Amino acid sequence: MKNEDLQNIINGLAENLAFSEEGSEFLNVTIPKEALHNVCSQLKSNSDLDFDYAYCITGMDWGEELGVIYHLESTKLKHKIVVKVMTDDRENPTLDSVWDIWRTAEFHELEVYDFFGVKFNNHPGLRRLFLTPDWDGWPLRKDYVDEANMIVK
Amino acid sequence: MMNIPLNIVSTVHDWLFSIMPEGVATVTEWIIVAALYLALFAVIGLYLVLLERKVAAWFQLRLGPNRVGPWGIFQTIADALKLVSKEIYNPARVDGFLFKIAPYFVIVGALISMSVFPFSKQFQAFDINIGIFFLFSVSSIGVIGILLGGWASNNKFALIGAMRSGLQTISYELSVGLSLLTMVLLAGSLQLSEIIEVQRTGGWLILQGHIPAIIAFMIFMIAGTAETNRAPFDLVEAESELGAGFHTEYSGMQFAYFFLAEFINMFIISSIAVVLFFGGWLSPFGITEGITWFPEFLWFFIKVLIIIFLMMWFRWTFPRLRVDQLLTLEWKYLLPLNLVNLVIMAVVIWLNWTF
Amino acid sequence: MSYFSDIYNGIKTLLTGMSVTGGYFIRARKGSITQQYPDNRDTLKMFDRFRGEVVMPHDDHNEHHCTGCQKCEIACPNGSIEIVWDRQVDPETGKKKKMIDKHIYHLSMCTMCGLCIEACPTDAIVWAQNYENSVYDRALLTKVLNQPGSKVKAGIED
Amino acid sequence: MTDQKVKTKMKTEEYFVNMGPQHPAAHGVLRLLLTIDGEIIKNVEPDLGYIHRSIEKMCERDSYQQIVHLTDRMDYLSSHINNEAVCLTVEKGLEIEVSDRVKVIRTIIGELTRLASHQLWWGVMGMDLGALTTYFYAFRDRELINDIFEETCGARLTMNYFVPGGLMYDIHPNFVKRTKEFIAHFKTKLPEYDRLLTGNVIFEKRTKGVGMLTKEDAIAFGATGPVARGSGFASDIRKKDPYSAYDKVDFKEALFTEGDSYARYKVRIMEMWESMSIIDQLIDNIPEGNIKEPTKAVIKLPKGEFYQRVETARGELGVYINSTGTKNPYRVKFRSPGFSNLSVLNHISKGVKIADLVATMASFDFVIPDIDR
Repeated sequence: MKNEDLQNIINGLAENLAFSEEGSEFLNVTIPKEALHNVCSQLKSNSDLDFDYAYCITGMDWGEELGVIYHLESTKLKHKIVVKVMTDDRENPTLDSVWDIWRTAEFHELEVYDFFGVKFNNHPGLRRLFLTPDWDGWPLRKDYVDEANMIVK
Repeated sequence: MMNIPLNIVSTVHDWLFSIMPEGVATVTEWIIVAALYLALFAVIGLYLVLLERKVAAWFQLRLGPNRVGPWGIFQTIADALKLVSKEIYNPARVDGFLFKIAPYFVIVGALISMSVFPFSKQFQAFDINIGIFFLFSVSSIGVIGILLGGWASNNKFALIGAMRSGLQTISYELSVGLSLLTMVLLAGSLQLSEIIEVQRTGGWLILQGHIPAIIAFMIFMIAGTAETNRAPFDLVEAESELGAGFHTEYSGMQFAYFFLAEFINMFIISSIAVVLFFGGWLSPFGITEGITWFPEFLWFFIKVLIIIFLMMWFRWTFPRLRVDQLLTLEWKYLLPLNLVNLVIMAVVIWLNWTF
Repeated sequence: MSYFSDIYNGIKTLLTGMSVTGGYFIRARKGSITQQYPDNRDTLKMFDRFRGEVVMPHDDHNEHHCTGCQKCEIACPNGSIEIVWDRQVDPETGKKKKMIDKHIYHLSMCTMCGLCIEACPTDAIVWAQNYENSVYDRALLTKVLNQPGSKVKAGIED
Repeated sequence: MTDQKVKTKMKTEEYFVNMGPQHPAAHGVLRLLLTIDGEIIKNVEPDLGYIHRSIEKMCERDSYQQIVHLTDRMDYLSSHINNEAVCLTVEKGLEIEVSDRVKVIRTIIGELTRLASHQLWWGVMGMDLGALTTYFYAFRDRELINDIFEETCGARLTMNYFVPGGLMYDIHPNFVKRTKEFIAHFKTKLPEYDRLLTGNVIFEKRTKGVGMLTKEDAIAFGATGPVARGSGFASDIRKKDPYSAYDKVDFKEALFTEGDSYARYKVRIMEMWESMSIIDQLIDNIPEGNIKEPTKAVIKLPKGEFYQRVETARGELGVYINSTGTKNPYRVKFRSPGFSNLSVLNHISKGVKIADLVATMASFDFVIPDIDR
């Protein structure tokens, strides 16, 4: 389905969603942090959107805000969109988890928590997946400094 | 009655009795025989290991050991020396006494049952008239050793391996026993040398008993491989699931005992098959009956090696069975087949359709 | 009934499996693919593009092509090339010119990616095909590629 | 007092076992904390990070050519396809169109890598289930592919041969001859694989009905590749949005619906046949053309986000590059197939025996650096 009619269907789901297409070949939807969970569940349940396959969930540090980028695809209707959500509180960033909508999010959100420190509420088992439990700091943040193993050329 | 070949026996026998009082002489004679069997046991064990590694290599496009000695003959001797010199390490929270005792159970079980086999007319240490029954009962001592080893080494994987081995051996002893029973029915006696006498005139038992004997042989081979924890049934030390199973924590000579005992068990299972199905040391169709210089025990070893090759062939071709499939194979397939086969054999003998 | 049929085709599949390994056992004499490495050392020849180790070829006048432009050092992902250069007076033109002093190559850190050889404008460094690079002392892995007393071939400009 | 004594019947406790980083069935340094009751598994909790090199952090300080060489070390069994993924993303960013020759060569080498990876999987699957001979037959055939790669790219495992804009250097003169010889050889050997393992009744009993994965779970957990195609989820990127020369080749997508380990096994065996037919269609007429489009020494992607999906031997590898126009990318994310496939493991192996878990993991074909990155 073309990006335009995708856009006006999604526009109806919640207010102040920002749409943009520059710099990426998919339709980007930026969702305010509070409306994330219900928009995403509608993205999946709505019959003519039917995004049932979240194929890539990326943690992102845009300088001041931290956030998550969801690449979603519908296996039946064969269209894709990119959902972005941001939070500008860097000390205790929390977003609500979407693992009950797409089960793959459970592991990917653990990875985002491990590297960016974004906590996900009502996530089944939020823990450090890759790094040792007593690792301090969030490695993939831009302001992470570690003289020992970071060779900055 | 111990009958050992070659005329040196009587000279040694008289010499002993002449210089020592009655009781002491017989005891020294036993010790000599025991030492002879221990040496035979060690040599057979070592060279079976080498044979297994060579045969495995030929199956798998490889060369097998060829660096120690020509064609790798001294490879297993080098292994044995290495294992002897290795430190026997007992891990911390291990049940000390049981941990040390376990390997000896396995070795003793294997060694005792070696004594009953008729390698040739005179070369049989212990010709008792309940031969098969004795063999059958001694073979269950090994399981206690494995269970003790698994439990005492205080390692979760070893415990699971030991439990599996207990399960497996107990259920497969049933079909080993029953298939042996079918053949004993045909042979008429439990004494091993008697069984061979029967086969001297009427030809090999597997030919005499035609169809039921062949079925009994197939069941015996399957159950025999399961008895020695080998081939498709090697759940006990399944590399990809339990690491090294019950002998994970053992090292040095203790590991060598477990390792050697497995090969000796294989030798025992194939020699029972040879005695009961293929006429022990009798030459096939009596071709070397007349020639006196041809050593009879050579036939015994040729037949045993053929059966051992068959068991090795199983090992390097089939994947492993799961625990519950192992039990369904035994209780739902082998056992009923065995019982039906027993009845068929009885009917065949009753109507004496045997050849 | 199905009881006997699945015993029958069970045994049939087991026998086909054994026939495959049996076939290999019979042809074992010529079928083995083991390379007896220490014995066949002299006959073992690597392919001509094999990436063994980075070396700097020198012609018979002990001259090489490296002008010290550091393009390879920049291209290397894990810093296994260090160029030590200094300014010397060029005999012909009399001007100050950048001359290569030492081209240090850490074989221990090199991941054989080939980006340095691709980035070199004067083809000064190429792949050597040796495959026995293991040493007992880590210091031996830090090599200086340009031989002592060698200088740039005339006419090579970066 | 007596009925109290009756009530305390035998109580079995669950205990923890480490199918730990050092375990033969782990194919690398994957640690699974198993909660076991006797032999039945209650819960499988993976503990990752033993081979985590944070490739994504390294990419943020590397140039675009240097990122390509890092992806060799991710899924080392499909290293060419990983390199191709990053090259395609960078080419999409620079809007470069590579020549047909490069596209065909990339497809042929990609399919050869897939064959090599499936061969190793087949050997190791047999070994995991107890048949040790399959390993040696699989490696004999895999060596022929390694020789082809060694002759053309110079390395056997971590080949850094694809660069953004084309190939590092042209294929070796007897690349075509060697590939044809290999295809002829392997066409006689693949039926042997079937005779040795596929038909075997013990193998069928060990894999049929083991590790059942439904299509909805596959989509929900994001499982891709042969794991998903075993349960009917048509996730083949070569069909969904074809890249390189996949649109010019016709091949069937290996799709089965049973969803057990045996279905995943059949998917990979059929994929080996399909890869060989793809190579057959392309090997004879490799078009002429220049092998490297001119690119600046220091590649700078324009500002924006670029995403490219590629079908590796294990599933869908996605490369997401967010660039702000400088010579290093602002953020690189590799969507690795193994990571999502691992998340399914816990869901489908509840109440299953250890031997079944090993059979399921063998059919999942994990490569741990691909999971840990």
